[in-house]
Amino acid sequence: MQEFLQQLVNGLSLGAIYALIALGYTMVYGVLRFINFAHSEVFMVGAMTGWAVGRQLPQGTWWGGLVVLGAAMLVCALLGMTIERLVYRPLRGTATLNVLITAIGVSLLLQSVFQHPRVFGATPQLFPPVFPERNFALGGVALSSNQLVVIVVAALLMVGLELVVHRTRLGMAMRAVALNPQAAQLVGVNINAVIALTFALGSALAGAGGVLYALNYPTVEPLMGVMPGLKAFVAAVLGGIGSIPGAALGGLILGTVETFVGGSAWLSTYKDAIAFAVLILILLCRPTGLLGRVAPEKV
Amino acid sequence: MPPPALLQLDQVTIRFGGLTAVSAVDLAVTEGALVGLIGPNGAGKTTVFNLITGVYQPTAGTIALAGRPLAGLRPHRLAALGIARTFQNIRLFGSLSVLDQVLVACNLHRPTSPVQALVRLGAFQQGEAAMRQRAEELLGLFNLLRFRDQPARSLSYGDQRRLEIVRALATRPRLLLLDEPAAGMNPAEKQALIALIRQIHQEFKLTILLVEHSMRVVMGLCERVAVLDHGEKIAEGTPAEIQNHPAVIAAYLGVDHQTALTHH
Amino acid sequence: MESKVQSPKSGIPGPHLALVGALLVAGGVGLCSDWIDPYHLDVLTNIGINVILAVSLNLVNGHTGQFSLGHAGFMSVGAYLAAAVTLNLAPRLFGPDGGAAGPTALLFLGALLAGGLAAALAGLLVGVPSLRLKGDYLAIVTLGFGQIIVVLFQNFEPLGGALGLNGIPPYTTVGWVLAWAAVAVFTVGCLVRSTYGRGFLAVRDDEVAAAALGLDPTRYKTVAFVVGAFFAGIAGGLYAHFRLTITPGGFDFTKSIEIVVMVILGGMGNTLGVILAAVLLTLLPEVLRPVAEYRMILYSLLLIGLMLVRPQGLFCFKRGRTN
Amino acid sequence: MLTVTNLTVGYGAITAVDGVSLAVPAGAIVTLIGGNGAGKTTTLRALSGLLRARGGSATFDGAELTGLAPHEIVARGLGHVPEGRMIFANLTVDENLRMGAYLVRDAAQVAATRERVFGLFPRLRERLRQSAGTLSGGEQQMLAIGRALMGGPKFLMLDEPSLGLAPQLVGAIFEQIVAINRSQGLTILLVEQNARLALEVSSYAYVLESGRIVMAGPSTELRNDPRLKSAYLGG
Repeated sequence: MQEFLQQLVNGLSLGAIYALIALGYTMVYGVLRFINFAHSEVFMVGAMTGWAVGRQLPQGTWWGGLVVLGAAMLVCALLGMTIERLVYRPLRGTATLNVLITAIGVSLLLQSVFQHPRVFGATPQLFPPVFPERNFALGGVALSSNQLVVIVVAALLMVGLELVVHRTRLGMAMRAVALNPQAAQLVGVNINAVIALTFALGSALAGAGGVLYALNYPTVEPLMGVMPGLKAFVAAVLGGIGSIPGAALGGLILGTVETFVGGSAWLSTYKDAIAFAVLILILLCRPTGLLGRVAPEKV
Repeated sequence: MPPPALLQLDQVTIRFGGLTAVSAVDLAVTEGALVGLIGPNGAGKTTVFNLITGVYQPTAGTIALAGRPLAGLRPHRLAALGIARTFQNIRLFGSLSVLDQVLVACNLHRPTSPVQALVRLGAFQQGEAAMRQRAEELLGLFNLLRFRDQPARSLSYGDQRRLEIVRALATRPRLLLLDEPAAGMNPAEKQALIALIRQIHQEFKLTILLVEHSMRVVMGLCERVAVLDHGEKIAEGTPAEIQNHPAVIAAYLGVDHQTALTHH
Repeated sequence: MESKVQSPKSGIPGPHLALVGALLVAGGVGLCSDWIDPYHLDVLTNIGINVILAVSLNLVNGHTGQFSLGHAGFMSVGAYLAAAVTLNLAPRLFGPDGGAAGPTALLFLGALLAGGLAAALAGLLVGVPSLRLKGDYLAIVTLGFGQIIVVLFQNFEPLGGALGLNGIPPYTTVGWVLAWAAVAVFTVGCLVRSTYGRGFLAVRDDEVAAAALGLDPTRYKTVAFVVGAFFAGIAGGLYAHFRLTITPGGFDFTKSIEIVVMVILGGMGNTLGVILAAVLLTLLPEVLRPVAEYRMILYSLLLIGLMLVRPQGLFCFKRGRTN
Repeated sequence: MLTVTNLTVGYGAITAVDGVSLAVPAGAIVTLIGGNGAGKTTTLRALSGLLRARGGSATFDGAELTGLAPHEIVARGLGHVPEGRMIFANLTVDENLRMGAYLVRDAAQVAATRERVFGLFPRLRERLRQSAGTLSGGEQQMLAIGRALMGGPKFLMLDEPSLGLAPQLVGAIFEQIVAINRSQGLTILLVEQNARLALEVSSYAYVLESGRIVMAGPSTELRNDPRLKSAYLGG
C-alpha cells in the first residue's frame, strides 16, 4: 500500500509536467487545428533558460526558484509568439500537413541551434537546485520539495488557465476562434492577437514544465524535449485533443501509468512502449480521446 | 393488388445522444415510383437518406430492399445491392477528372483486384476499355462529354450537380436517392432539372426517392410525397393532397402557402 | 473516337516496358559500379533506398490520404528479419568466407522478400484496427506503433536488444537498390493508374462519396497500408545489408518524419515529385557536409523556407494551393 | 454610405469577382442577386475583410475598407451575417449574443441592444440557455442576425438568409429584416438567391453573373424586366 502511494505521488508529479506541456499542444490545436511539433523544443528552451538563470542566482531559495520559473515562462512566451508570427502566420490557410512539416522544421532548428557548441553543445549539464531541498515524509510516503513544487505550481497554472479560458474576454475570444475563426472575426475578434496570445500562454506553460522537469531529472540537453514532448502530445490526444481538461487528465493518466510500469520489475524496459499502448487502446475504443467531442459526420 | 415495395422502411428510428432525429418512420416506395420527401430544415430528411444508404444504422426499426433486410450492411455493400445517391452538398472527387469520376463508379460491377491492376493481362485491358466506353456513353447522354478530361471542380455548379447524378447512375442502381438536387438553382435551371429527372426515371427504369425544398420541383415531378417534421412523418399522399393537408400547412408551407409556392 | 493519344493497347503494356527498361539500367549501373567513385556509390545507394521509402509512403499518405507516421517501424521489421535470415543462413550455407554470386543473390532475394512480407504482415496488423481513425489520430497511432516496434526490438535479445545486429553481410549493391526502386515506382504507379486504383484517390478525396459508389474505403486503405509496409520492409532489408549494422534507435520516429518530409515536399500523390524530393533530401546533407557545424541548422532553415515559399510541394506545378 | 469601385477578388487562378462597382445609400435596403457561383458571397466576404481583394476599392462613410482586418471593419460599424449562419454551435444562445457584443464595452448599451434583439426575435429569449447547435434552422438564422445586431452596426450585410428554410419561415425572417431597416434605420446589403423576395423588400438591386454586374436598377423596374424574369423569377 505504501509502495502504491509512493508510486502514485511520483506518477502524479510526472503527470503534472506532461499535463503542462499537453495544454500547449491542445490549446494550439484548439484554435489552429494543427499539431505544433516545435512545442517540445519550447519546453527544452524553458529548461535551458531556467538553467542559465538559475546558475546566476543563489541556490536553494524560494524567491530564486520563482524567478527562474518566471524567467523561463517569459522567454518561452516570447519564443512561442515569435515562432507563430514568423513561421505559422504566413502559412495560415494552407494545408495542415505543410504547417506540420514546418513545425518539424522549427523543432529541428531549435535542437540544432542549441547543439551548436557556441550555444550549448551536446553534453548534458546539471540543473542547479534552485528551490530549497527538503524531504517530507507523510505516513511513510516520501515527498521531495521539488515534487511538491511541481504539483503545486502545475495545479495553480492549470486552475489559472481554466479561469482565463472561461472567465475572461480573452478566453471567450479563444473559444470563439476555436469554434469558428471566421465568425469570430465577424464579431470583431482580432484573430491574430488571439492566436498570438494562445501561443504565448501555451508556451509559457511549456516553459514552466521545462523548469519543473529539469528540477526532478536534474540535467538539461538540447534533445531533452523530444521524449517528454512526444508523451505530452500523446497525453493531449489521449484526453481528446482540443480539450483543456482532457489534456490535464491525459497527462496525469500517462504519468501515473508510466511510473507504475517503470516501477515493476518485468515491464520497466517497456516503459516507453506502454505509453503508446495505452493511447492506442483508448483511441480504438474512443476514437476522439477521453474528453474529445464525438461529432457525427455531416453527410 | 399493388406491386411489392422496392424500398420498405418500417418504424425506423435513430437517436444521436438524447436527440431523436428520426422517429418511427414508415415508408414504402414501389418499384418504378418517383417519390418526394419534404419537410422543414432539420426535419430528418437527409438522415433518412443516410439510414437507407447505411451511413447510419437505425436505433430501431427495419429497412428492406426488395424484401431483403439491410441491417448492418455498410454503404459500399448497399451500393452493390443497387442503392445509389447524390449529396446535399455536392461531393465530387476533387482530384479526379470528369471521366474518372464516372469510371470509379463503373468499377463497382467489375471489381478488379490489386494484382490484376499490376499484371495487366489482355482481359484486364479489355475491361478497362469497355468501362471507359460505357462511362463516355453516359457522359455523352448528359451532354458532359466535352468536359471529359477537366477537373470536376472547374465545371459550373449546375453541371457539377448533373455529373453527380451521372456518377450515381454509373453504378447501375435500382433505387436512386437524390438529396436536394435543385438546391442553388435558378428557376430556369430547375425547369431543366425536372426534365432531366423525368428522363432518367423513364430511360433507366429507375425508382427515385427525392428530398427537395423547392415545391416547384416536388410538385412537378413526384407521384407521391411524404412530409417529415421533427423526425416524424406527418403526411403522405399525392402532391395535391399534400398541398391541402392541414398539418403540412401548419408545419411547413405556412398559411399563405400559395405565395410561398410562387416565391420558390 | 480515335485512341491515338492513349498508350498502345496491344502487346506488352507500356508500364511493363518502362519497368524492364529501368531494371536494365539498374543492372547496367550495377555492372559499372567498379568504375564509380565509392562515395558516389554510397550516396546513390542511399538515394535509392530513400526513393523506395518515399514512393511507398506516398501510396499511403499521398494517394490514399491516410497520414501515417510509422513508416520507419515497418522498415525496421524488414531490416531485422532480412538481416536475421542472412546472418543465420549465410554461414551455414556458404561457410565463413561467403559464397558465389549466384547463390548469395538468391539468399539475399529470399531474405529481402521475407523482410518485406513480414513488414506487410505488420502493416496489416497495425492497419486493420487503426485505419478507422482519421487524420491526426491515425498519425499519432501509427507513430505509437512505430515506437512500440522500436521498444520491442530493444527488448528482444535474440535480435541483439538495444545494441542491434552487427556483421550483416554486405549484399546490398547499387544494382539491387535501383532495381527495387524501379519495382516500387512501377507497383505504385500501376496500382494508381487503373480504374481500380482511381479508387485510392476517390477514397482520399471523399470517403463517404466513395463508399456510396460501392468502393470499400477500409479495403483500399488496408491495401495501401500493406503495400506501403511491404516496400518499407524491402527498403529496410536493403538498408541493413548496406549499413551492415542496425540498431532499434535508427528506426525511431525521426526517421519516419524524414520520409514524411520527402512525401510532402514532393507534393502529396505526385510520384515524380516525391522521387525528386527523396533525391534532393538525400543529397542535401551531403552538400552541406563541408559546413558540418551548421549542417542541421541550414537543413531545418531550408525546410521551413521551402514550406513558406512553395506550400504545394516543391515539384507540383499543376495544381494551385489546396484548401 | 458604402461605395464599391471596381472590386476584384480571386482564389488561385480563378477570378470570382471581376470589377464589381456598387453603391448603398444610407438607410436603404439594396440587394445583390444572382445564381450559384456568381460571386455574391465572395463580394460580401471581401467587403468584411475575410477575403483580400486583388484590386479596386471600397469606402464606408468615406473611409477606405480594403486592407483592413475583419475586426477593424466590424469596429467601424459594418456587420456581416455570413452564408451558412456560422453561429458558435457549442456555445449557448446567450454566449453567442455576448460574443456578438464583443467590441461593445458599454454594459448598458449591450443590455439595451439585447432587449431590442429579443423584441425582434422573442424565440431567442426562450432558448437562451440552449446550445446554439441544437436550434432549428430558422432559429439559427435569427440567432445569426441577432448576434450581428449585438455589435451595434450601422450597416448590415446579410448573406442568403432564406437558405434552407421552410417556406413559412422565409417570410417571417424577411419581415424582420424589413423591420430592422425601418425601425432602427439600419442600412442593409442583402444577398439572395430568392430573387422575387429580394426584389420585394429592396429599393435597388444589382444582378451578378460570373463575377460581373450585368444589370442594375430600382427593384420595381427589375421586377418587370423580361430577361430577369426568365432567368431568375421563373417566368
